[in-house]
Parts: sequence; structure tokens; C-alpha cells
Amino acid sequence: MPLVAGIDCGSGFTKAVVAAQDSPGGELRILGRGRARSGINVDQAAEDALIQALAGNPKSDLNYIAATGFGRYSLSFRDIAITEITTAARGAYFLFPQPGAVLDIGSQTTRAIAVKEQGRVSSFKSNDKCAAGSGMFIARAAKYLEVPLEHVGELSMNAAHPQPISSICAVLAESEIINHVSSGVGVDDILRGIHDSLADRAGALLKRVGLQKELTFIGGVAHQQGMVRALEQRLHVKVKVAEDCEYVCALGAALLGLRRLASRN
Amino acid sequence: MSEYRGSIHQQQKDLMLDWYQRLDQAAEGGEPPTVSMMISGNCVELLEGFDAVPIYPEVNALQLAIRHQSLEPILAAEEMGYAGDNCAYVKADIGCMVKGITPTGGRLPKPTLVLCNFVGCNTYVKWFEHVAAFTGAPLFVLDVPFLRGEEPSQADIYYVVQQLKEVVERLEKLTGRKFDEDRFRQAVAYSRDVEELWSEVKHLAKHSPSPFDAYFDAITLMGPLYVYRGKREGVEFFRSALAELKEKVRAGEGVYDQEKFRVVVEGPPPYPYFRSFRDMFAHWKAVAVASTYSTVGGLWEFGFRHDPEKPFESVAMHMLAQNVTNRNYLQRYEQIRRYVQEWKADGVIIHFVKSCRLFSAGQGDMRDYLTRQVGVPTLYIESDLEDPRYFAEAQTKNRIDAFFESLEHAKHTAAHAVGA
Amino acid sequence: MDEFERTFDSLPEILGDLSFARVRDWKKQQEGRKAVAFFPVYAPAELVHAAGMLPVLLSGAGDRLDIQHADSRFGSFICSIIKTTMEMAMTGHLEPFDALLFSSICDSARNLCFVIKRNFPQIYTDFIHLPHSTSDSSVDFLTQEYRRIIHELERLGGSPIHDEALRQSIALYNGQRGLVRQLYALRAHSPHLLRAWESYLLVRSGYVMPVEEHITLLRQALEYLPTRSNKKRDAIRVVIEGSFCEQPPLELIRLLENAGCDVVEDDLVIAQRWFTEDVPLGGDPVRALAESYVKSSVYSSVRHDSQRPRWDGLAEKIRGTQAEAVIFLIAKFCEPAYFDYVLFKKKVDEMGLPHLLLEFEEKLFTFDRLRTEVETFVESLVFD
Amino acid sequence: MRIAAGVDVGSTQTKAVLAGANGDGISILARSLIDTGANVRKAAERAFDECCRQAGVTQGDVGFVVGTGYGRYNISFGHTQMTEISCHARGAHFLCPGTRTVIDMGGQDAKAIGVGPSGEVLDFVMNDKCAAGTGRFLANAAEVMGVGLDDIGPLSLRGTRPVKIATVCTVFVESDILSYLSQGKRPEDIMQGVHLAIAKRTLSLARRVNIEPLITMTGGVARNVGMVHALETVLGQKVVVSPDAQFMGAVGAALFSLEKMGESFESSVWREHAVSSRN
Ligand SMILES: Nc1ncnc2c1ncn2[C@@H]1O[C@H](COP(=O)(O)OP(=O)(O)O)[C@@H](O)[C@H]1O
Ligand SMILES: Nc1ncnc2c1ncn2[C@@H]1O[C@H](COP(=O)(O)OP(=O)(O)O)[C@@H](O)[C@H]1O
Ligand code: SF4
Ligand code: SF4
Ligand code: SF4
Repeated sequence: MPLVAGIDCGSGFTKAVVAAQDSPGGELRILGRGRARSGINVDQAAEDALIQALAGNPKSDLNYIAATGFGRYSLSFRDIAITEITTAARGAYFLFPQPGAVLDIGSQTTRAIAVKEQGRVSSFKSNDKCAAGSGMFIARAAKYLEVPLEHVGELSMNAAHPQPISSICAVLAESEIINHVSSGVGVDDILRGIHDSLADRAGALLKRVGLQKELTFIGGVAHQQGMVRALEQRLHVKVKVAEDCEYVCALGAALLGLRRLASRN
Repeated sequence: MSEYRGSIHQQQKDLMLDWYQRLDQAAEGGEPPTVSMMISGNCVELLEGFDAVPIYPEVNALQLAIRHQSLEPILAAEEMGYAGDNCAYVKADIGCMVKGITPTGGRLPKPTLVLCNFVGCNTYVKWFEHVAAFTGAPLFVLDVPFLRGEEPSQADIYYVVQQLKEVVERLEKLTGRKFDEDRFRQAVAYSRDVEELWSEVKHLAKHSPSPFDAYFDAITLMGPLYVYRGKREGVEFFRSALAELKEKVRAGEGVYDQEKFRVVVEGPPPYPYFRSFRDMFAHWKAVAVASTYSTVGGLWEFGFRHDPEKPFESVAMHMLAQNVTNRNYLQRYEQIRRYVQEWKADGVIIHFVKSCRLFSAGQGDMRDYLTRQVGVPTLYIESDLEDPRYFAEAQTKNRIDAFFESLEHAKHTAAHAVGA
Repeated sequence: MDEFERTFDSLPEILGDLSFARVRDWKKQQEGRKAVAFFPVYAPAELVHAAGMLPVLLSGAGDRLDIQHADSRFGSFICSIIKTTMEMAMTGHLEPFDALLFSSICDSARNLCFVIKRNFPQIYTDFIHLPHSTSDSSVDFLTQEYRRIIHELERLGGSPIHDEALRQSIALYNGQRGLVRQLYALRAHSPHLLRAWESYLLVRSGYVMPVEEHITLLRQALEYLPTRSNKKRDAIRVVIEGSFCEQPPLELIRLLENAGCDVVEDDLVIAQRWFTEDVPLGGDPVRALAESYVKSSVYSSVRHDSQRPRWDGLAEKIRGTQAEAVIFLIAKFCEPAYFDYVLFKKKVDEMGLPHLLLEFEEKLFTFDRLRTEVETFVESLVFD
Repeated sequence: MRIAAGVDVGSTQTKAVLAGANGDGISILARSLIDTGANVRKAAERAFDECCRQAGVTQGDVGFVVGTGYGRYNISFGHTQMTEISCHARGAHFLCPGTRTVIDMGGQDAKAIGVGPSGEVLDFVMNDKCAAGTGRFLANAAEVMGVGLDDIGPLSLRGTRPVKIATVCTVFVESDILSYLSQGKRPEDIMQGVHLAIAKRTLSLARRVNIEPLITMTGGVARNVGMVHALETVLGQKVVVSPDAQFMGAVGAALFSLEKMGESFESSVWREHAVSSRN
């Protein structure tokens, strides 16, 4: 039975998914997932993530390795490199099998993808030049608000009076945020303000690729319920979040890996 | 508020309202025939020969922006695939079309003819092509050769006259009406009178204090100028305007209780922030004594008039050489220089609008010319005429304050040298 | 015959040479003769050639020039080629040229013409109004306009331009355009024999070398290319649309192909084909040239013809080459291309073809983002 | 002697200057520098107090106070406000006579100002929407490398093979630096790369105004020798830096104050200005 790994070499984290499928089109079994800080040595990070994902199976059992994400070409032990947009679409479609918009917010990039049947990409827009729309923005804010990243989500969920962030720059926003703190604005309201501004930026991208009633939200930031709530309220859409949302690209890569393998033999 | 509010402002409103009603009526019953045209170097006189009504998409677009309603249609257009950097007038217009928004409040008819008299603006050709493509209305591109030299050549004039006659034929087919040459000649005569009056008004701004603001107030007077130029109502309107402003001059009334700065403004205004933009000048009691934007529809203060003796030729001449958009860039430099010197201005404000490359491409060089060659202080600010997203209020105010501070400081050091 | 392969290595140097050494050499050899530079997209090169002058296309500065002065003359939201051309002028790079010709392609280029005129009065700079309409009176007008230019060139060159000379020039250029058409036909038929970046170099070099030399080069190419032993690739057949004026970096064209595209048609430098058929040699040559522009130009986003819409032109290209996809390769801030994208896109959607919009600048440092976008596009077509 | 003050409430640091004028000209009596922090109003007061303390005068002795900087409208005791643009030009004209171009790099913005023969503003551009290429960018870089603000400049000077910093985003530069560090690049080369990146970025903006000698650099970043050097390298021209570079805005404001005292207070613009600023 073919064993395939999808490895997402993201700018912040490297994620691996190992999957198996006895016959093409047959039922898919996820053996495991793994995640490691990317750092600079892509192979090393991938190795670490892969070991976790193999869940005990020897690496030699792998029949095919599909690399995706920003560092895909730096991964030496790959059979194929696929862009994170293609894999995001595939992974998302596998989890929620219907066409529509997919939003992927990672450490440094925000992407809006329009997905059609079989998880094909019909169009996409991305922002990777400015931190103001990225997970990094939140990660930093969380740092100097002294909130663990894991708690950012529910804190911002409970915000009673979200505090708008006027600055369009993640850095200039910081002094704004500090002023809010010192004038006694609650941390939850501030975090929600950040989520709102992120949601607006994401909205601009999503509109360009076409946004209907529903939206699939992936990438690490999708862990943050506050962000989900912000998207729903600002964009008036229903937001579907995959559990293990930051593994979606790795999953998509694994899926495409299986197809290549099938078409090979 | 600072700006001048005379009885003519009410008259102006009424006139424009009548216009919109006639358009609404046309939308209702297909009569009277309507022709959409570009404001710049328009040949509205020709329409009189068919008793047809002009539609000016720009006027609609700017009304929309002033009423803070331009963003929605712009976004709609961008979702269709228009780029963030396309002229926002076009996006607003097309956006309204697809969203069924009526910028005028009343309905807009499908034009009998889309007459693309693009003078100098290539974007306009695209705009009207798209309008025709989306509405299915017939399109006529009236190819006005750009003014390469100082004056148009015989070939240029002949070419435009030929096309004007082609337009007449086309309209006769489309409207089933016979072209009334006498009405046309009459319209050209009215235009001549309006231009005479309007030109006098412009020259009143040479007085200090100036009785009106030749940028902000001039814009309110532009509506009648384009819609009613070829009509009796137009002549009456500008006659009373002139009388009213002359009276102010006699009484020594200016725009502000005390006129502190006289400036020339180049470029269209940021319509989405029209009010606050004006306040930034009012704050310094700075009055515009002349502006290039107010000559988009026609440049008359330097003597050109339509001529009922040569109706077609003079209309052609107007389109070719007597509006700021079809004159070449260096002629615009020259126009501003004359304003500065003959209208006695302390400085020039260049307003770069990202939408309009016709106006804006090269304004850095224009500033270089004005500051070095002419030696007049020049401020350069960027925003947009239709898209509210490109106006940074705080920054713009900061720049304008800094500019007038430096003018103030220059006057001050000239008066008594203190400090270093 | 692999010495021809080497021409592909030498051409980028020639095209990227901002000192225009070859132009200087040509002028040295041809004592007292003049070189005339023209800004994209179209100029009646035949007139210049008939005047015994060397027509050269100004095609920006690629990534070889830092913008140091031009930004102070042309503000934000203006395309790169405007700025690099201004920069070249302000840094003395255009010194080898005795004349500069611009035409009515867009508002930015038109203003650039007059800005240069003011700053460099010593160069003869002129603006040609190419009609945006296709009536007979447009032909009359353009004939007059060309006569005006001829008159100016005669003044500049100090000798008259005879109809016979002009006919010969037209014949030469007809020949050149014919060869380019063959080159494109070859590529459309067997893209593996001629990569897009190669045909781009071959065609564009015709804008800097004398037409006679270029004809020889094209002949050699057409002889050699079919003998190549490249093997067919498994790639998508794409049409590139939108790069008629400012040119993308060569690396970007390569990137498209490496990502799995076979370029079967493009409008890079309008492929220098200008007209859909040869310019007639009989009768008044000036009028013939004018008539060809007005009535039978290849479509481009800067030429308007309400009879033959451009989007139909694109549709023909697609059908004619059995293309499977369209890549809109548009220069940042190129308003004509931005506008046409909307109606092109509409057409291509109606035809049910996939398409991708890419924005570029003459000067690009990182291609990662573009690569990801192209690869994704290709993947969306190959992965079933 | 007439005493006047200028207070420059910057986004990062607040600067105050006392200037005095008597028969034999104008002199700077005192200067103070404190972090702006969250309470802008307080910062302004503290800076002003500190100045008076240094000069040994009471606030009552100070005839006129001009406020400038982004927080100028929060100065409760200021008689009037002026833009930092005018003030930097004025200050540079005074302290570095012959200045034709001012490049001001502050905590969160960067400006270029064209200055006329009498210190008037001819033209200016500013970057105030994006923190890319500002003092903040440097401060961030310093933090990531674990180097003190005062040391990054000297450190960058020691670089020999500057790395290429692709991103200009103040946030993303962290990851760039981290990856260079873990690739074993030398800190001085990384820092030099950072400085050059900012210099390029700043000048591409500054070139919108005609950059002409004499070029004076002002703002807190001017205290960073590495930045000054980077600017000179990219510009290929000499850049002048006054010891009071960071105080330039405040100095200009103080000079304007003196001028105000020299004339009657009836000048309507000033009045209106002061009033409008309160609401
Ligand atoms: N458990 C979590 N809770 C909240 N946010 C998280 C969590 N894990 C990751 N994130 C956010 O997601 C971002 C990383 O997402 P990811 O998709 O892995 O980015 P990339 O693929 O670009 O490395 C981090 O910047 C952080 O903001
Ligand atoms: N000794 C120093 N060395 C290097 N940089 C400094 C030094 N002191 C201050 N700075 C920089 O100057 C910036 C503040 O400059 P300033 O002009 O006061 O900014 P603002 O006016 O916006 O508050 C700080 O962000 C810091 O990066
Ligand atoms: S580009 Fe300028 S002139 Fe042309 S339509 Fe737009 S705003 Fe009007
Ligand atoms: S690239 Fe486009 S906008 Fe720029 S000059 Fe050419 S046609 Fe005009
Ligand atoms: S705006 Fe702020 S976050 Fe965005 S690129 Fe600039 S510095 Fe980075």
C-alpha cells in the first residue's frame, strides 16, 4: 500500500502529513502529522516534522514525497515541488468538498484562492510584502501584550468593545496599541481590533477572487477564533475552519503526491 | 464658511436640475435624443442642431464623489477586473452602470450616440469603448489630433471638420431628424457671448481681493458652462454672474475678510474631500486666482471665441486648440506662468491625481520649471479626484500648512530680517 | 551550425547596451548620417530609412539603470519605461540620437515627449498623431501627418526624400515583416524548435540593427532552427498579451517557459509585424503607408478601431494557434493594458479558456512571487 | 535677552530647546530629550520643564513657545504650532548655513526637504504610512541582533561584505536577519546590509525633491554614524550632521518663536492657527 508524505516548508513553520491509500480513489488514511520551526535548514526542519508524522513507520517506507510552500525547492529529498496555492486548494477541497473561496493566513503571507471542482485553482491573489496582514503581526502584538499566542483567539472572542486600529502599518500600529494599553483599553478589545483590521485586508483580497456566502479558512492563524469571528462579522460570510488548519497545504501535497504516484505506475 | 454664496449658486442648481430632468425624461420616452460626450473640448453646439441633450459622464462621476458615494461603484468595477490604477472616473461610471446606481439621482438614458470627442485623453477612448460595449449604444470616435505645435495645421482643422460632418450624418440617421443648421449657428453665437462673459469673470480675479475663488467657485460655475453654453439660458446665467461679481469688486469684497495668499491651482480637485480640501486653503485665507482645471472645457481668457460666421471651423478650432487637455504640456506650463504673472499669484499648488495621467504625468518637471524658470514657490501634493482611498487628510493638511508657513515666513523675512 | 546558437548569447548584450555602441559605430561608418530613436509602440521606420537615417527603438533601460533623477520629474503611478527613458535622457544616454519620435499611444508617453522637448531643446523631438479612428478622412490626415514628418526629416538630413527611395524602404520592411511572420508561424507550429525568449531576442534586435542586417539574421534563423534536434515538451500552449510597450525582463519570459508554458503567440514589442499584410508598393508610397496603418495594422491596446475590436483580434490569435491559455503580461501602471484586460478577459472567458494576469516592471529583483503564480496556474491545468 | 522655546513632540522621542536672542545674536540655552511614551501631553511638559531647569529660568521667563512634531497639537502650553517640515528646514538653515536639502530620519517617518536660500521650504516628501526605512527599522534590527542602539552604527561601519536585505518591511527584516545569522554571516556585514537597504529606500523617496548640496541630515537617526555613512555611499555625496541633529525640529521651532516675539501678536494667521489647533 503506497505511503506518501506532503511537506509544507512554510516561512514560519514546516509541516508534514503522511497519508496512505490502498487504491486510487479509495479511502485515505492519515498516518500522522508533524510540525517544526522552519529556521534556515529546510531539510532539517522537514526531517523533524516528518519523523513525527511517520508515527513510528520507517522513512524508507515512503513511496513519494511532495514538497510545497515557500521553501519547497530547498527540500533536497523531494519527488516533486508544488506551490502552496495549489496544495492549499486541494487540501481545503478534500476537507470541504465544494467550490468556493479559501483564505490562507500564515506567518508572512495572506492568500485568497478561488477553488473549483476537484479542488482546482481558478484564481488567486496574495499579499506577502507587508506584515500588516499576516500572522506575524498578531504574533508580535501577542508578544508585547504578554499574551501566549494560544490564548489570543479566545481573548479576542470575548472582546466587548473592539478597539479599531487606524494605522495601516503593523509597526506604526504598535505605538497605537501601546497608547490604547496605557489609556486602559482591555487587551481583548485591542486583539480584536487587530483581527478586524486583518479581516478587512483579507476581505479586499477575497473580493478580487470572488467571495460568496461561505469561506474556508486555513493556515495557522485560523486557530484564532477571534479572527474567525472577525471575518464572519466584517465580511458577512460563514467561515469554515479545518481542525489542524495549518496542515492543509501539507495534506494537499500528500493528496497530489498520491495522484502522481498512481499515474506513475 | 469662507466661499462665496451668491444668488447665482441657486440659479446654477436650478439649471442643473432642469438638465437632469430632461435626461430623466429621455430615459422615460427616448426623447429628446441624448449624446454622451467628454467635457474637454466638447462640441455641445452641434447637438443644438438636433435639439439633443448632452450627457457628461465626468459630471456624474464627480457629483457621486462629492456626495461620498464613489467608493461602492469603484469597488464594483475593480471586481470586474479594472485595475486599482485605472482612472477612477471610468470605474465609478462603469460601476454605476453594472450596479444600477444612478449618480444623478434621476435615471440616465441609454445615449442615442456615444460620441468620443477624446481631446488629449486616450483613457477616454477606452472609457467610451467600454460604455459602448456594455450598453450596446452606437459609438463614434471623433479623432481630434493632439496639438503638436503652437497652432493646429490646416490639415488638423480640415480633418476635424470632416468628422464633425460625419457626426451630423450619423445623428441624422440615428435620430431621424434633419440637422438644423441655423440652430447650430445660433448656438455658436450664444457660445461666443457666454465665452465673452465667462472670460470677463475670469479676469475679475485679477483684482485684490479676488471676488471669487477661480478654482473652487469656478467649478460650481462649470456645470452651466458645459451644458448651457450654446443656449440663451447660458447667456443669461453668466450675465447675472458677471454683474454680481462686479458688484463685489466695486464693494471691495473678497472671498475672505482679508485675502492673505493668492495661488494658482493646477490639476483637478479631490472631489471626495472637496469640502475639507477647500477648508485647508480657507484656513490660510488663500484664494485661487486662476486654475488650469477650470479651462478643461475651454480656454477663453486669452481671447478665443466661437464664431457664427465659421461655425464648423470654430468648433473644430475649439476642440483642437482651445481647451487645456488637447494643448501640449509645455503650453500648460506657459498658461500657468501667465496666470502667476498676470494674476499676481504668490504660489502654485500642483495637485497630482493618480487617476489622471493626462494631467499628472510629468508634473514633477512642471514643478521644476515653475520653481527654477519662473521662480514661484510651488507645492506638489498627491491624491485622487474620485477615489477616496488615496486622500490622506492629515498628511495633506501637513503639507499645505508647511507650504503656507514657508510663504508666510518668506513674506516675513522680506518685511524685517530677524533670526539668522 | 551551432555558431548560430551563439547569437542567442550575444543578442542580450546588444539589446541591453545603453551606450548604443552599435548606433555610434554605424554613424561613424556612415559619415554625417543621422540616427532617429522612436518611443514604442509604432513609428513609420520606412520614412526614417528612406531619409538615409537609422531608426532605433527606445525600449527602456531594463535593469541596467538606477532611477536617480526621473522620479523627481514623473511622480508615482507612472510606468517604468517612462521613467527609465527620462533617466536615460537626463544621464546623457540618448546622446547618439539626432531625433526622437513619440506617438499618441498613451497620456504618459505623450507628456514625456514634451518634457523631453523642454529639457533637451537641442534634439529634434516630435509627436506623431496616429489616428484612433479608421475612416477615410483618417487616411487623408495621416498622409498629411507623414508628409509633415518627411519635411522635418528632410530638414534634419539636408536632402530630399524621393518616393522611389521610400518605395524601396517599404519593400525592405515588407520583407522583414514577412520573415518575422514566418518565424512566428514556425514557433506556433513547433514551439520546441524556438523558445519564446529566443524569438523575442531575434525580433527585438531588428529594432536596433539596420533592417538589412536583421533580414540576414532572420534568414539564417529560419534556415537553422528547423534543423535543431530539441525534443517536444509536455507543456501548455499559451498566448502572451499586454507587453506591447514596456518589455518584461528576459528572465521572466524564461520563467514562464520553465514553469511549463509553450508560448505560441505574443505581442512582445508587437512582434514587429505592424501590418497584417504587405504595404502596397504602387501609387503614392506615403499614402500607402498611412492607409496600411489605418486600415490593416495588427491590433494593439494603443490603437483603436471601432470596426475591428481588439478582443476579436485576440480571439483570432487564440484560434489561429490552438492556444490552451492566455497569460496577460502587463507592465505595472500601463493604463491601456489595464483597460483592455477587462474586455480581453471577458472574451477569453466566453471562449472558455483559462487565463492569468501577471504584472511586471522592467526592473525586477525577485521572481519568487511571479514563479509561484505561474506554477500554480500551470498546476491548475495539468493536475486533473 | 529674549527667551523663546521650541518643543518637538516626536513619535518616539520629545525634544525641547530654549533659545535666547540679544544684541549679538541668537544662542541655544538648553536642550532636553525624553521618550515620548504614551502620554504625549506629559512628555511635552516634562521636556519643557527640564529645559527651563537647565537654563535656570522659569516658564514665565519664556516669551513664546512653538510646538512641532506629530504631537504638536497636544502641547497645552504652546502659543502656536508649526509643521516639523518648516522647523527642520529653519533649524538646518541656522545650524548648518547653506543647507539646500534636509534628510530627516526619525523614529517612524522619513522626510526630504528642499530648502531655499533664506531657510524657506521649497519642496518636500515624506514617508509616514509605512515604517520601512525608519529609525524603527534600525531599532528592530538592533534588537534582533542583541546590539544597543548606540552600537549598531559603529558596528555596521566595520562591515566588509554587506548582505543583501530583500525586504523593506520592518517586521519581516527580523526573519531575514535571523536566517543570515544562522547562515553564519558576520553581524557587521548584516548590519551594513541593513543600513544600505534603508539608505536606498530613503533616497528613492528623497529623490522626488531635487537633492542638492549642502545636504544636512537631521532627526535621531542622524546620531547613527553608520546611517550617515550609508547615505553618503548611496548618494555619492557628502552629508552634513550637526551635533544637534536630533534637536533640529525643536531648534527651528525655537527660532520661529523668537521671530514671533519680534513682531506684534495680531498677525491673524497665527491666532487662527493657535485657536484651530485647540479644537
Ligand atoms: N496555536 C496557535 N494559536 C494561535 N495562532 C497560531 C497558532 N499556531 C500558529 N499560529 C499563527 O499562525 C502563524 C503561522 O502559520 P503558518 O500557516 O504555519 O505560517 P507559514 O506556513 O507561513 O509558516 C503564526 O504566525 C501565528 O500567528
Ligand atoms: N544614539 C542613537 N544611535 C542611533 N539611533 C538613535 C540614537 N538615538 C536615537 N536614535 C534613533 O532615533 C529615533 C528617534 O528619532 P527622532 O527624530 O526623535 O524621531 P521622532 O521625532 O519621530 O520621535 C529612534 O527611533 C532611534 O532609532
Ligand atoms: S484620465 Fe483624466 S482626463 Fe481622462 S477621463 Fe480620467 S480624469 Fe478625465
Ligand atoms: S507601458 Fe503603457 S503606460 Fe507606459 S508608456 Fe507604454 S503604453 Fe504608456
Ligand atoms: S507598512 Fe509596516 S508592516 Fe507593512 S511593509 Fe511597511 S513596515 Fe512593514
